[in-house]
Formats: sequence, C-alpha cells, structure tokens
Amino acid sequence: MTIRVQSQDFDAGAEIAKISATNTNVGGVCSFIGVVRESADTISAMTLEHYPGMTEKLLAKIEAEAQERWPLEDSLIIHRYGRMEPGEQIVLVVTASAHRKAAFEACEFLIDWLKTKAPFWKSEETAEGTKWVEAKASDDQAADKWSEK
Amino acid sequence: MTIRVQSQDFDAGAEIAKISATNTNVGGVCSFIGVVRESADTISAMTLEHYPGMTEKLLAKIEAEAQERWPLEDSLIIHRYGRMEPGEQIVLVVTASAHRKAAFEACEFLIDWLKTKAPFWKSEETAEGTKWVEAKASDDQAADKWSEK
Amino acid sequence: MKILYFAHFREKANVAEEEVELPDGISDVNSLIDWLESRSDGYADAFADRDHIRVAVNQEHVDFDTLVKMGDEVAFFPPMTGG
Amino acid sequence: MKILYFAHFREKANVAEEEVELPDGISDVNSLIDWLESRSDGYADAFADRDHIRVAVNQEHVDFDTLVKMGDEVAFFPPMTGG
Repeated sequence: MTIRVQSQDFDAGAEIAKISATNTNVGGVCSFIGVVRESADTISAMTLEHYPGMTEKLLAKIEAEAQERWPLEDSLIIHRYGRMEPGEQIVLVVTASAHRKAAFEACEFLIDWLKTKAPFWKSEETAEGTKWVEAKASDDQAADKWSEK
Repeated sequence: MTIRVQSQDFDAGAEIAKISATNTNVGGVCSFIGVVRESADTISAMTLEHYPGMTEKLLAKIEAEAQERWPLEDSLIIHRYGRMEPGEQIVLVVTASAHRKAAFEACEFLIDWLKTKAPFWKSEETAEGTKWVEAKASDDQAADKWSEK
Repeated sequence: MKILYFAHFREKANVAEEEVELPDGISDVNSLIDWLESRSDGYADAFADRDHIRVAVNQEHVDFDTLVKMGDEVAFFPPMTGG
Repeated sequence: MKILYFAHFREKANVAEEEVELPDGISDVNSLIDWLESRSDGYADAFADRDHIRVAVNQEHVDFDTLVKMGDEVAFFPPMTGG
C-alpha cells in the first residue's frame, strides 16, 4: 500500500522483492515496469510533467479502489516525472495476493488506469523538435473495460 | 527466451532487471513470482517433483508458442523443484514487449499453462502427514481460456 | 481564484499558474473558459479545441458545467498520457 | 520398454523407473495399464482411478488409445500441479 511520485530512478528488483516478502499469505506477486521505448520517430528523450498534489491524491484513491476490488495483501505504485531517455524506467506497479488471478487483474487495472486517469503528460523530443504525446483511444478502451456497471 | 528448471532459489529482481534492459524496443515488462503460501492447513513445507527431460522440452515448446502468439522482445521462465518452505519462491515468469497488453497476456498465458500442463507435482507437509496436491478445476479453466479455436 | 495550466495549455497561454479576479457572470467552467479565451490570442489558441480540454476543480476531475467560485483551484490540461 | 512413475504412482507401485518386457497382446496405453494393474496390489491401487491417470509416451502427453511398442519411454503421473 505504497505510492511514490518521484523524479529519481528506482530499483524495480529490490522493490518487487520487498513486496514478495510481505507475509506468508502471499501466493503470487505480479509486477509491471513501463520503460521509455524508442519509437518510429526515434525519440531521443521524453519528459513527463504532472500535477503535484492531485497526482498523489488520485493515486491513493485508485490504489484504495484496487484494494476494495481484489483481495490484495500488498501493492506498490512508483511513477516518475521529469526527463527520461530510452531504456529508462517510467513506472512500476506491483501487486501481491494469495491468488495469481487477483494479482494479475489488479496490476493490469492499475497500469491501465495510470495511462488514462492520472495527471501526467508526456512530451517527446523528436527530430522535428518537442511535441506533446496524444492520448490513445486504445488506452481509453483498456481503462474502460474496468468500469464497474 | 530463457528456460531454467532448477532446485536452487533465484534472484527475481536481478532476473527482471536483465530482461527489462533487453533493448530499446521494450516498452513494458510483466512478471509473475509464485510463492509458497501458508494455507488453511498451515503447511510446513511443500515438495515439487518433476519429469526431467520432458519438463525442459515442454517449457521450450510453450515459450515458443507464446513468442508466436504475442510480439515478445524477450521472455524468461524459471521453475524450481525440490522442498520449499512458506515464503520461498517457486516460479518466475517474465515477458517483455513493445506494448503492455502483449506482456501481460503472454505472462498470464505462461503461468496458467505451467499450472496445468507442465509435468510438476506438488506434495504438502501438513499436520496429518504428507499428501499430494489435487489439481484444481479453476486452474484448468484458466488454462482453457487460452486455447486457440 | 488560482488557475493552473499544464502541458500545451501552459505553453500556449504562456503561464503555469496565476491568481485571477473573476469578472461578474462567471459561474461555471464553461463561462470561465469563455472569459479566458477572450484575454489574448495565446489563451484563445490554448482553449480552441474544447474536446481536448480536461479540467480539475480543487484537484477533482470535473465536467464543464461544474460551478466555480473565488478561492477555488482550477487546473486545465489535455487528456492524460501517463504510465 | 522403460516405464517411469511419478507422484502417487511411484509411491503406490513402489517403483520410480523400470525396464519391462511386454507380454503379447499389448498394443496401446489401455492394454498396457490393464497388464500393469494385474501385476500386484500396489500397481492395481496406483491405476485404480483411470480418470486421474495422465500418460506420456516418449515425453509427449498422449491419449490412452496411443500405440506403444518396445523401446518406448512411457510415463504415468496424475494431473499436473506446477506453477
């Protein structure tokens, strides 16, 4: 049940190991690491801007929602902001549960949600200069599939 | 594209970090760690037996199938055998792809498959002695959902 | 009222954060945007495509018909692209 | 023919691995199981619940009507419980 919004990099392996050792009710730990990818435009770097205050508030809210929807023993979200080069880690989501299905679903729910509902904005440095990344319809669809009836 | 069947423990964090650094086409790395859980019968330990030779062959086959079905940049399966106590790691699956959906699906496919189709058998040490773990219908259903039409 | 601008809103309006005195007749987000647009070409450009405006009032994501008043913190930004 | 036994098959038949000479009339997995069952109470017990027998021939998971012959490696085990 930890949230960190930070500019510095993180040690994903160490963070995952910590969650994995939470308690002996944990049967499965699912994690997702988002990494800056070199796209077709050969990005030299991207910069993530966020809304300090609102970000932390929303992340806490969505983590609480994941806790309510799935029987999680523990969870962790780390999201970076600032300038990052290809290969650098952007985001880490870790979920631990007695059962693997809950761990997988909660992890995917959290990352789908971060993509579309957390106040972060990416700009990319391309050959033609810096431009804001457009939101993707596929990300909205991924987030919508978790909407409760 | 690595498979290891071994009795010794592994450093999940270091393994995940290695996959994550594969190449700059990787946008997302999904991983799952299966851990020995203390169940209602308060297991003191479990022992995993396997079919040497057939295990490695089947794991290579299923990893190749995952590579065919999803655009993976890299993948790793480590599965232990032997005696393990609660809190110990049993299995690690890591998948890396340009896109998170492929990484998540391939990772879940591999672990669902390992649960039901890889020649491993668990016995648990309980208060009443050692007993073989029964296969679960829920695991079969999880594996069946990946069957191709 | 404190207004925050993120991403291309900040770049086009050329301001990250400002304190404004609201003129009469501004009751909700819609009328606030109408007024901001009228302030300069930069603001007009920033708010030109209303389908791509997202707004938070006091750090809650809200609709354009949400009421606003002096003392609120209002933020304008495009659709989120985190993760 | 080499026969391997895993999990409760090994415990009940009290053997992990054996080389057997097949008597006449054994052509497929079904008839092989019939013969093995007849060898002792331990084997009979191991193979009593046919719904829970899984079999591999030359390390390929197969059905009971699969043909078997001398030189094959046949393995018996319960449904898998890995992961």
